[in-house]
Amino acid sequence: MKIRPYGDTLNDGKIQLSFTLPLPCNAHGEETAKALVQKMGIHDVQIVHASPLNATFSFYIVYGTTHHQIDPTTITVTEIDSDTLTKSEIEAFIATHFDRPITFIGASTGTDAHTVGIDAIMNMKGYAGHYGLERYKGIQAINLGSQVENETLLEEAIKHNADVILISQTVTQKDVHIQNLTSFIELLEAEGKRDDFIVIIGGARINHALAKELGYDAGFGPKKYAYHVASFAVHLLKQKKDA
Amino acid sequence: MKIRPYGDTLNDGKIQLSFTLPLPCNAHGEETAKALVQKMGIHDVQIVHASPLNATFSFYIVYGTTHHQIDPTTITVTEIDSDTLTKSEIEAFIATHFDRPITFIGASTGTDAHTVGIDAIMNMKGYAGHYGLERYKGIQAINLGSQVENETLLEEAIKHNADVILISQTVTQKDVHIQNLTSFIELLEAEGKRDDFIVIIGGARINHALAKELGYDAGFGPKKYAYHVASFAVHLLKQKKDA
Amino acid sequence: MKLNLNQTQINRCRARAKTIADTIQTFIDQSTTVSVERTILRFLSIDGVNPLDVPYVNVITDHIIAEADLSLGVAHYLSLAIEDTGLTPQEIAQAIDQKQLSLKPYQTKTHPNHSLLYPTIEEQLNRVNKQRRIREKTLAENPKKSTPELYVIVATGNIYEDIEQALSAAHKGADIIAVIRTTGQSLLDFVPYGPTTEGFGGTMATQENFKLMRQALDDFTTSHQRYIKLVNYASGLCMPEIAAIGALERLDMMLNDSLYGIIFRDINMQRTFIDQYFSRLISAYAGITINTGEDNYLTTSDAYEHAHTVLASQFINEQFAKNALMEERFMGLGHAYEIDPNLENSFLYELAQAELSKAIFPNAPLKYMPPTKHMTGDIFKGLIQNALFNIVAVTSHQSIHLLGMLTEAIHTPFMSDRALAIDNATYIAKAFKDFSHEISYRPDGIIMNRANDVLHQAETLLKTIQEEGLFTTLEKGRFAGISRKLNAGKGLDGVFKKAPSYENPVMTRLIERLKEGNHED
Amino acid sequence: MKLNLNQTQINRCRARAKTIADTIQTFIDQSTTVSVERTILRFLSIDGVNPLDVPYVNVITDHIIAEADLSLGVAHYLSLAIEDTGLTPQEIAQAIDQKQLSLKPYQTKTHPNHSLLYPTIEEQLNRVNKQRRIREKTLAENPKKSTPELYVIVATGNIYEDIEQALSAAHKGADIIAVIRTTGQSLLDFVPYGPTTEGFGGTMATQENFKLMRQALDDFTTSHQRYIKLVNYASGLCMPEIAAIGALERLDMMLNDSLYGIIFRDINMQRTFIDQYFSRLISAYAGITINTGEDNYLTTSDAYEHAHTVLASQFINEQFAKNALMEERFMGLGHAYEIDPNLENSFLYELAQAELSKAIFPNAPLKYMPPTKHMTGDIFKGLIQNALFNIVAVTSHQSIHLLGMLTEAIHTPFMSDRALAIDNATYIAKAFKDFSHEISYRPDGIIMNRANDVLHQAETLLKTIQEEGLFTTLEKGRFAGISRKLNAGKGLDGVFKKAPSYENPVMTRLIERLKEGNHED
Ligand code: B12
Ligand code: B12
Ligand SMILES: Cc1ncc(COP(=O)(O)O)c(C=O)c1O
Ligand SMILES: Cc1ncc(COP(=O)(O)O)c(C=O)c1O
Repeated sequence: MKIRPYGDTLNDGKIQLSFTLPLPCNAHGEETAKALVQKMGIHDVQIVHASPLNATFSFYIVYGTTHHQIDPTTITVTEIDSDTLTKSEIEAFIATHFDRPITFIGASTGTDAHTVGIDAIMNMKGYAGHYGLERYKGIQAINLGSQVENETLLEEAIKHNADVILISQTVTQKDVHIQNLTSFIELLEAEGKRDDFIVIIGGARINHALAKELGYDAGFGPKKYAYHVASFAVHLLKQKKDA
Repeated sequence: MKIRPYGDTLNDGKIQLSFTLPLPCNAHGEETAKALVQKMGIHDVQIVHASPLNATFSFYIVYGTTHHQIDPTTITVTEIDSDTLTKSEIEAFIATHFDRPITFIGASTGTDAHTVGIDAIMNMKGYAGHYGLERYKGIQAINLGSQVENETLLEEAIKHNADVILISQTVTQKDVHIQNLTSFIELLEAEGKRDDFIVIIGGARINHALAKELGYDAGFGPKKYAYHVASFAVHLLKQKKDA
Repeated sequence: MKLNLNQTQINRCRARAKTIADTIQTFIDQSTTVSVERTILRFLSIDGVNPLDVPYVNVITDHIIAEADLSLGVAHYLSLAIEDTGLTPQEIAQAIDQKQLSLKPYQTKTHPNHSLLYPTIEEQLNRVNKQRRIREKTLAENPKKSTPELYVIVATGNIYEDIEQALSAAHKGADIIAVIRTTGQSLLDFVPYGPTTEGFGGTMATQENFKLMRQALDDFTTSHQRYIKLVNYASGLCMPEIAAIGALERLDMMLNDSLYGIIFRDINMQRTFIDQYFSRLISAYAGITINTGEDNYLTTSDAYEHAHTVLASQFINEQFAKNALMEERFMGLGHAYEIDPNLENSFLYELAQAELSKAIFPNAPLKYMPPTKHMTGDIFKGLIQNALFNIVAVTSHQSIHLLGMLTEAIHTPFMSDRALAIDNATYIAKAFKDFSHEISYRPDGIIMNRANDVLHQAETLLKTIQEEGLFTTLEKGRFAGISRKLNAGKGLDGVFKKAPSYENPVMTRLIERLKEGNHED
Repeated sequence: MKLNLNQTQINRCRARAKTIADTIQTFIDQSTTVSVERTILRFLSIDGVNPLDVPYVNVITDHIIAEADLSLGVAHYLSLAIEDTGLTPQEIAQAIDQKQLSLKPYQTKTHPNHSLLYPTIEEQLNRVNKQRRIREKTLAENPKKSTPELYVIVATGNIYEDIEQALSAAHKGADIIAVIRTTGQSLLDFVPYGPTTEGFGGTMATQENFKLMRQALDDFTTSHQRYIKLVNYASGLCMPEIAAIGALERLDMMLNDSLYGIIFRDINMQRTFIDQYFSRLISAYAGITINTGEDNYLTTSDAYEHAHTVLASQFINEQFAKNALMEERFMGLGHAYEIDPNLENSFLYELAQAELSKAIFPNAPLKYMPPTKHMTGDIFKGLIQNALFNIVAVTSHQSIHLLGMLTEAIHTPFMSDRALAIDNATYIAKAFKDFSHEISYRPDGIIMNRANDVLHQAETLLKTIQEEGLFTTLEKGRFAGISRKLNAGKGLDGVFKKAPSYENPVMTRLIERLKEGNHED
């Protein structure tokens, strides 16, 4: 089974694009835009709108039909495979399987000053109607806030005997988050501490596949809340304990 | 010189796309969307938004970086090469070079009921502040309206001894305009009348390149007004006369 | 009242419009058309097409025109033929098609026994009535919205794709689905048959397509407890026939406007006025909301300068509907948001116009059309134009809220275009929920003055129309600047002056039932 | 007045805010900071960096801290050293850097001759004043808009790309260009030097970058007869220094708010209050509009529940500005459109809040921030959110209209994002031009009640703050729910209690000039 994008007829391949070219806005710019889109394997290219951004830049809105098709059955997804539990199920799970509270320590690291995301996961109030970890029975949640150095985070994690480290990264420009996240894993490994913690990352542009790639246990993006994170963590902790 | 699209740094290749897939909205749908976009030669694919349209269709908004680059100097444009004159220049041109009024006959043909475009070119009032042909000294403008059969148009053109035939086509779904325009040229040729007229087409999705491809003398799209059309026509008529 | 309008002036406009419509009614009452006659045949349960795909109802009228005289009415021929042959209407049609029967001999017969026709007609009307009651019951069971009902179109050309698109729209929150017809269908002098999958810019209006879509939407209603209304287009050469099949298949709304057909489709005015009257009687009885097409004037003429033509036409359309015994709650009079966005204070003028329509027709479920003419390939700007339109729709309490598509200037809507339109309208309806109760307009301000100006201009125009007559008005091109002649245009050859003995038993029963308020089976 | 507010209550709020600010002022007057001292050195014409890229102004203060005692103030050391060595301030800085000179010996000297410093200071202040007069003259020559001024950001990280983007925005109609700083610069305790091309989410604020952008915009002004205002960010550890270089390079606006730095950047509150006072004096003198950061509270706390914290903070920021002798017309107090779009009547609440700010600070050029927190990857919805924001901006007559980007949740703006934002705002400004004069709000309606509620809550909060003191308020995390400690945070080690003999000759002259209204060269 191969599929294409859908406009109004199955597999008609219709897509919309928009972009700017460093060219004046005129017929030549439009033709260049068209040729570029054709290079992407798109035919029936319609430049439906062209407008000058200044004398040497122009913006195009384009509709076309993509040649490309894809067999969705060949696409595999790096997804978190543990079940998602509710808050009370998680609390019960902890009560059943652990004889002590689980400690989560979290921060927004590097120069990142965004705390709303990590607060959404960790603080009492939570976000969008989902309570944060602080409110979970059996969980101790320590939120170090923002702009926390990797070294400080690790020190605090050791000091508090944390089970789970949570890192939030929101600024991703020029891949500043990749650099920062990579150096935390390197730090953990250099200190021989990688196996002491479950390490989870999150943020608007983070997903599970990226987290695995960088050597983390899991990654959570938009529309993920405390219960998602806690479900994953308690399952993995139990697994570690049982192993 | 090769160029790529421009986001905020020269040749950074940034583009935006959106499309629907016939798949449920979930992580697998997103990965499939991503893989499809990668097939277009786009990397750093970010699915910034995914939403369900119903149980089996999902919509994606995507940003990415296109690999493709293009050398704009290699792009040639089929553009109308005659000078564009103003209304009074055209009137003077006609007075100088012709000893009789020029007759334009026009219609919106086939099942097409859209008249605003052809009226914009032909009627007194014109459009967007540009008078129509009817107001030009030295021009006789006959507007047959909409839903005119190709046969009728040709008959009327012969009857009125027209110099220029104007055809408007607005509905383009399933290429209905291509069929209709092709059959008018075939009709002209079958009747041996192709050289008796300058034949010009226009409409929202028409451009000069398409017109040439279909065997017309010129094509005009959005933001083209009576003076563009008349400039082209009077130049070509003079050329024909001189030849 | 929000706009400080002069109620006496409004009453004067209504009175003038009534005279205008009544004059046309006199003409209508003397005439019939092929389409009216075919509609009678449909109410006699004649269905299907012959081997050449000609509907049997056309077979009969073509036959009568060729061999006899249609001005006597099909009821004349059919009642005599039934009496004579003992065949059912459907069998008669087939026999005619196979040249086994001719109706010519009945031309000169008198005193046809119409009572032979009534049982089938009653049965068909009961079927219509049953559909009406299903609609009313389902609507009553489902919660009513306080914000405008969201109306979207589907137009793939393929009824099965249309269904897919319609269901997706319903999932996203649409309340009303209109299946656009293929381009040019309104000029066909017959109704195509069966399920269809090939259309340009729309899908054939056929009874089977109506049925398929109705079923799909009813299934949605069952699973989601939300009734989705279905719309199609009656205007055109087959106006009453399509109204009839719509009534039988429980469509909920019908685009139904002669003026649209005359002006934008070059349909002969005599033909379509006659057709419109019968079609509106049918819809009035079926409880189908009609939609009129005044909005279209502004796609051709400038919306600021010609706003009053819309209002004048609404007044006239209201009287046409009243003459067809239609209740106000079924009069979806049209208007539109079509002012050039480059005009300063465009939003204020649009708001004035929308409030004005609502104030003048408070009980009519106004049909409010989105920006179309000034939509461009700039889909981002288009989305904002639609948002402003949505604000006006909510603020002025419009009823039927046709959603604008960001790709209006490009193609008939993709599934995603429609979804974005619904998201847009839903967001605005929520954000502006109580806005209209919060604000009042400045006396003598731009909005009030504009509303009063438009009303004033409409009155002047109605006066002119009353004086010259609507036929002349149309000849002069006062609506949309397009002139149409009394004796030109498509379908004129299908108009017949009724013979003295002419009878339309369907119309008779419709009027009786409507007057008795008799909706019992 | 549109909202029926209680003027006595507003006056009470102002009085409370004044007490709050005055209490902090007492503390400020007793203290200085490294950044204040480095600013004095900049007014002594010390410029440039040493071979290790350390600015010479930092070389001097680091040296004094290490070897002597900064609480005497740099003016003490410099005047003695000039008298002693005959060197210029710049030469002194270089000599110190090369360890050829130590200021330690002057620590114990008394009676420094400050008059040696004044000529350079006067010269620098005259330069600032000249810039102010260029701005005022050019603005006077260009036509003034009646709709809000369109403010957009550029943030490529590379000053040359920034210029490209800024010029494109100016072409599309932007009135104000803000060059966002690289992430983290506000935590640097020095101002980087020279033109820069590497930044994350923004470009270094350096004097050379200011100059390059100013020149590019001035060229645009010359060719297009439209003055484009330039903005940068002073808040942070170098607040007064950046204010100073901004004044010298003719920036027109400066983000300048201690509360922002304390809450969102964890800068020590003592440090930044002291820095803020001096920086605002500079901006007040330079005629630079400051922008405050109350809008940011609503990106962290819920915008509906915490609207009053913004208003309370605006009252306080107004008094801080007054204490720095700033005219109201330069107080760009911040607020924002940040209510969850899922809330019913969100538009009404936003309109109420915006009208409230405008009513209370009628002479301040309010800085109105677009939706950010509730922007998502759905760029189409985002565009509409921005359109609603634009409607409120125009309707409530905001002054500084920060344009929202449809890609807010995705990346710092592309050139086309900004163009679409400008198109959006331009369209709305035109369509709604006179809307505000057309409508009035229902007494006791949702809008009026909301405005009064917010004012009431703000008064209660101001009362609490007055009672507990602003330091405690911040410790308790009453703004944005973020708690900061008096003796924690970045830059505390740069705070010094003034020695009894301490003098700041730049501040002295600024205050004198401001009080005399003396802006002559
Ligand atoms: C609020 C905000 C701010 C506030 C932050 C206040 C605070 N207390 O956090 C302020 C105003 C201070 C701010 C400042 C800046 N910001 Co900011 N900001 C935003 C904004 C508007 C919203 C972010 C947010 O709070 N979202 C809501 C939360 C709940 O969503 P979230 O973070 O994605 O979190 C969810 C998930 O991702 C997940 N999650 C998040 N973290 C974690 C961690 C773990 C362990 C787990 C499991 C899950 C998880 O769970 C959450 C709930 O589902 C975004 C734009 C936007 N709409 O996204 C820009 C944005 C993030 N900011 C941006 C920038 C550039 C800045 C500045 C650098 C600008 C500047 N140059 O001055 C500064 C400096 C900040 C810095 N150095 O970090 C850019 C980033 C661009 C990029 N992709 O790199 C954005 C995208 C805006 C833009 N388009 O330019 N910002
Ligand atoms: C107005 C309008 C109508 C009016 C027409 C009224 C009238 N008197 O013309 C009415 C309401 C009747 C109408 C009906 C329909 N319409 Co219509 N309509 C439009 C609309 C809103 C505007 C078109 C317009 O007038 N533009 C303004 C004029 C000035 O622009 P223009 O035509 O491009 O003309 C300029 C140039 O192209 C050029 N030009 C044009 N013609 C010529 C000719 C020559 C010789 C030259 C030199 C230049 C030239 O000069 C003009 C000035 O610059 C468009 C959507 C849109 N915003 O574009 C849909 C649209 C064109 N309609 C559409 C459709 C499908 C229909 C229907 C078929 C719908 C239906 N199924 O019922 C019907 C039937 C019409 C038919 N069979 O043709 C589709 C076409 C889709 C497609 N690409 O195939 C559109 C795009 C809407 C949509 N998204 O679905 N429509
Ligand atoms: C009243 C009315 N009828 C019919 C139509 C559609 O007609 P057609 O199928 O001829 O395009 C419209 C379209 O706008 C309309 O407004
Ligand atoms: C008042 C104020 N200052 C400064 C900034 C930016 O500071 P930074 O450069 O620390 O990101 C902001 C950003 O919103 C602000 O509102």
